[in-house]
Amino acid sequence: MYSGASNFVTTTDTAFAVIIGISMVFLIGITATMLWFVYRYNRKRNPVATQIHGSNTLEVIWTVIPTILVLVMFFYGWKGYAPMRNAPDDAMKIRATARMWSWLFEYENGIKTDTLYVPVNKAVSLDLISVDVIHSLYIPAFRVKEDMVPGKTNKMWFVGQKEGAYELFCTEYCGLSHSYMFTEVVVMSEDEFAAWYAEKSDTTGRAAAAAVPGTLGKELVRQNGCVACHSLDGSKLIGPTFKGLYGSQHKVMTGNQEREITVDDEYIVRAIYEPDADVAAGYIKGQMISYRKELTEQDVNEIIEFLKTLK
Amino acid sequence: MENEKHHIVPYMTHIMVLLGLILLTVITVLITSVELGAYNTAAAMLIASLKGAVVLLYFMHLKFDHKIYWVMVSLVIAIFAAVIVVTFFDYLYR
Amino acid sequence: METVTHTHTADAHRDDTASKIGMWLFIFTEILLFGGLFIVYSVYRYMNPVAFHLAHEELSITMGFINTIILLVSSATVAISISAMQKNDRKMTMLMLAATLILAAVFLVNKYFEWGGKFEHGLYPGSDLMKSLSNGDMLFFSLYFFMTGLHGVHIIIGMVLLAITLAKVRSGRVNGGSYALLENSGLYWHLVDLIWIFLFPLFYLIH
Amino acid sequence: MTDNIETRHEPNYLEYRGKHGGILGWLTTTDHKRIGLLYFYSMMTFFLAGVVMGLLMKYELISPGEQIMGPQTYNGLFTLHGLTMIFLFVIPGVAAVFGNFFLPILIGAKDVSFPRLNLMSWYLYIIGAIVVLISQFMGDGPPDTGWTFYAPYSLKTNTNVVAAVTGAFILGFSSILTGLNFIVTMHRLRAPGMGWLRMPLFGWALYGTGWIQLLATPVVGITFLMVIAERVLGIGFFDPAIGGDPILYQHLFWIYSHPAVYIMILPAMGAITEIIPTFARKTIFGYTAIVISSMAIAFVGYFVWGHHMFTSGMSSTSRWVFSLLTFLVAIPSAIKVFNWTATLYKGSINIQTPFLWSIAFIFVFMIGGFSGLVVGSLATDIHVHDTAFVVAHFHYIVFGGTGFAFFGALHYWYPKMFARVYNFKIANIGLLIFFIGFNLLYFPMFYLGMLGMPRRYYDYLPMFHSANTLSTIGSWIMAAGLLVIIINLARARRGKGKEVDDPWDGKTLEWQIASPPPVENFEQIPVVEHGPYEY
Ligand code: HEA
Ligand code: HEA
Ligand code: HEC
Ligand code: CUA
Ligand SMILES: [Cu+2]
Repeated sequence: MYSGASNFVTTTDTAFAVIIGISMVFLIGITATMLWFVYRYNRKRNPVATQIHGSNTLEVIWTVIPTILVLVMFFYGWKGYAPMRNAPDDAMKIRATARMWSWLFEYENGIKTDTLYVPVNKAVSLDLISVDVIHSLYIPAFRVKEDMVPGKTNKMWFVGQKEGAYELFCTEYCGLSHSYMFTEVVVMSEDEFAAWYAEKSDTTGRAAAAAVPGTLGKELVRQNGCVACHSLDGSKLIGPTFKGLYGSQHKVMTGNQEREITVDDEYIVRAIYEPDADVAAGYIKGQMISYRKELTEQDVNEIIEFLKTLK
Repeated sequence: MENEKHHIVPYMTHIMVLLGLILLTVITVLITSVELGAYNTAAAMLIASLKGAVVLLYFMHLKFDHKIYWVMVSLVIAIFAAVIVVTFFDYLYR
Repeated sequence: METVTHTHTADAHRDDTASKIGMWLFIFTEILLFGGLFIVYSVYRYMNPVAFHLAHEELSITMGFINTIILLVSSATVAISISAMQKNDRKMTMLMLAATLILAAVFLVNKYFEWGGKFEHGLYPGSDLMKSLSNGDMLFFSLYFFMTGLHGVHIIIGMVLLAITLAKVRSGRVNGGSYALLENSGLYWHLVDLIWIFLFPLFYLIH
Repeated sequence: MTDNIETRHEPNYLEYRGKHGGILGWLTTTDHKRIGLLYFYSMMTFFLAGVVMGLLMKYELISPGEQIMGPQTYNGLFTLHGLTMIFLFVIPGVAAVFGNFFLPILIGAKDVSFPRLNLMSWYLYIIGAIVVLISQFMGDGPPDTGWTFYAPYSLKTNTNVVAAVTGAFILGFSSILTGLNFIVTMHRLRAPGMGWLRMPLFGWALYGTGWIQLLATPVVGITFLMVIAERVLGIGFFDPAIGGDPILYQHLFWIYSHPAVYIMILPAMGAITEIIPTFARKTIFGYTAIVISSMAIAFVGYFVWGHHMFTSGMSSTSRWVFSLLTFLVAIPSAIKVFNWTATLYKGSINIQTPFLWSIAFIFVFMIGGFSGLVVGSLATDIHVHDTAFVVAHFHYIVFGGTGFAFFGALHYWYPKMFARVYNFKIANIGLLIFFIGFNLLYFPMFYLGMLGMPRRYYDYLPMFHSANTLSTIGSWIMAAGLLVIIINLARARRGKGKEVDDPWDGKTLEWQIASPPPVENFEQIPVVEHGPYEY
């Protein structure tokens, strides 16, 4: 409590303290009263009960006082929540995309990562997008959470106030690997962040990496969460393993027809852009969502290069 | 209520009510062809509610039955209306 | 409320008031069953006003109007049949019930042609045309088929109820002294009418 | 009340032979008492199945990584566990078992208004349950959506959602018909002299419940039909890819499912309200206040559903409106707690097993309720929504509330229902173990939720390890307690006379007749001259 990791921690934790505090008073008070009555007015100690039918005064008192108290609770809850709705105008904008079961964060200049890096003491505003089912972005240390609903852009903002790495969970049930859909928020000092940002934006490093076939593809596969469904070591997950995929032959369902294909460049492009067109035998249609928006043809080529390396 | 005397509604009342309902239907159709902006929908729903009320009161005998039925029907409709209103707190202010 | 209870009637095997209250309560659940759909409808119409307006032009006001009148008349005939029964006029009761059943059948035939027309154009749930529609249109027709379909199912249930009643009036088991079944089937039938009163402007008369 | 103590020569409902004897006699019965027992046995079966699923889940969560099952199994398990517990256990719950058995007796009637409809409700319940079970074995495997069936996941998953949803739909109908039956019964069949304000409070609770069942259940019924239509016919309602709004699904689902939590708790509160005066040997404190609070819960409960959707992307306006209304719905519950406590004041308290269950109920219900306030407030719910905190909240209030009241009522009415006496000492020991296990099982989940552990997690980070282990151990202790309780009840010995007819000196009508009750309940319909709890 009160870790101060984000600007919302104090207000939220105050609301917790108020509600739990009032509740504790009542819980202990009522339990103690009850036990006292049970002891004091036990059959042995009080053989004859006094019949009391009620008291309007008491009814009014114990209606009005709790009403006031819950209004106080409501107020603290609302006060902690209200600022969460409106991000300041100068907030740094990041697009957060969720899919089964990975995260992708895009910065304004197009940098993409699967871990959220943010500078300390700077307002960050996230556009929350989902491409398949509902997910929910939750950073416990920051006390923020908002669902990512397909077809709708929700928003969230916060100021990371302490450097460090914090867990980021998906808290809306989204299928098989829901519990593995987590990543981290890394809050960095301004300098660190600037350096990281510059390094990421620097395309020369990228060019160098491209010299070794598959490096970029590997990065893309990791970043886009392919590995959530496709293993690299031959084990069967939701989708077929990538190991030995390139060049292999197997059956697919095209529409209602089964046919035999060889996995070549063309097939892979199709598999990534129109996953439902050919469905690998033994796997389920509709699980993989098209990456047409996320991956350029260039990217797909890099991925193919990478797949070739997985013998 | 055990010996609730049964009010027998004359045939003529039913026929007059029917004519009234048909008239209201014609009016709704006509109103749609007039340009009233947002009021078109409001008018259509208002007339529909009026028709509904007439059916409830006369055809379904609410007017003549024990008033407990009337109370129950009104409560149900009120709750349903309130649910719609509360739902729209979301959609109106998104 | 006090007056609703009266002398104890546990072993009286007939408690008409109980079945009437029961019928009303059941009608309430039916109202809320459709109520859920009305919520969906109003939300989507609010979100897609233009699409709903355009899509509704596919529907024929004349058809809807005729069906509305049919249902209104059938409601009146049921109401009259109850009055007739109270006056112990069995013939009139049967006549009016038969008229209601015929009107209901006509309603269904109309509906059949209306839906049939859509189906011929390739517009039916799950069709390729349906899938290719824009979002708002898709919602409109989904709701149209679902709501009028569900209403149709209620028409059929109502017809079954009325037919049973008619048979019992004929055999004399429903008579001037005991006509709870007639009253209750009548209530159900009015409910079916009541729902249509709202469906009509919502689907056919969008402005 | 009128002294028409039993008539021994009349056959009781257990030995009565109508047209059919044996099993068939039970399956074709229209006797409300037998139907109550039919519900009781089927419900206990489902409950124990649900409990085993809970234990398996807890075992899986004992430490990070895979223990005994894969994620798909776990996901299917919590879905089935939720479905079973909610739709097959707590929603019919106290109302279907004890309501059926005792409502007519409490109001001095021979049966409910529509006995055959009553039997039909039970059949619908069983059919619904079977369809839900079928979903586990047919199609492409057990549904894995959670009991909430949120779109669009429920539209996309390849598991057998349609069957599960159909089952839930049928169960809804069963629930509606039970509610309808009870309402009419209370309108029509109260004994002469029993005005509305002389009706036992259990009746009032069932009256409120009945109205919720009638008005809320159809909404989820139609929603489920839409999900089926969308999956089977491919027409669009909730899939955003074709214009639908997944949040609207959530609205519709919770328009039912929030009031549904009051379907679960109101009869439970009603049962507690019967038990407390009997053991305090004192009239209930604030009869009218309790009546009003029951109706207020039923009424306000319709308008707070949005508190399940605070993070869904609903408008800010509805978020605060729903939060405010949520706080208001807590007040009637508070009134009840205060009145129960006040009833003990200057009583002459007879500490027996059912009473101890009631005290335990009030305690865990308060914890559940107070955690409800935490999740009802905006800022705090943003933090704990969809975490273990919520799981703790609803187990405290659903299991702690309804479950405890169910067992309390069972111990209270057991002698009346079966004319058997159980061992009080063992029953109390069972309760103690159960109570300790319960708190050890669920309390750590509050902590886990505050730390940020999401719910419906098959696996978790090491930081959540120790509390989870503690919780798993709690589940074993609790299981031991339940075992003691059940075995003790099953081994109860046959009792006679006062020992089973009126073991607690109760004043309501069920204690005026023989145990087990005769087929017709009352040879002569009693005439009621005063309120239900006159000592
Ligand atoms: C029996 C069932 C039951 C009952 C009675 C309640 C009662 C309440 N519930 Fe609970 N709830 C559930 C079952 C129930 N709930 C379930 C199953 C879920 C999860 C569904 C899912 O997602 O799967 C849930 C989830 C849930 C949420 C959503 C959480 C989330 O997903 O983020 C919320 C939010 O507001 C909430 C609030 C409340 C409140 C305010 C009450 C109130 O009615 C409680 C009132 C009681 C008290 C307050 C205690 C007694 C009072 C006193 C001792 C007097 C002193 C009081 C004051 C000072 C106020 N509940
Ligand atoms: C009445 C409702 C009810 C009840 C009683 C329970 C009871 C239990 N639940 Fe329940 N639970 C729900 C309703 C309920 N649950 C709901 C609605 C959900 C949400 C589902 C969703 O997310 O969709 C849920 C989810 C849920 C989860 C969260 C899943 C997740 O989010 O990852 C967990 C985790 O541990 C859990 C555990 C348990 C346990 C251990 C029990 C305990 O009952 C177990 C304790 C054990 C015993 C009490 C006794 C065992 C006894 C025996 C084995 C003896 C047998 C004897 C004879 C046959 C004679 N439940
Ligand atoms: C949500 C899970 C999921 C994710 C994420 C995912 N896939 Fe898939 N993928 C599948 C499934 C299931 C199949 C098999 C069914 C099919 O062909 O559509 C599949 C099939 C494929 C195939 C065809 C394999 C074959 O043997 O026919 C390729 C190639 C592929 N995916 C590449 C990718 C790439 C590249 C990414 C990331 C950019 C990715 N996938 C992300 C689930 C996923
Ligand atoms: Cu994504 Cu859970
Ligand atoms: Cu709720």
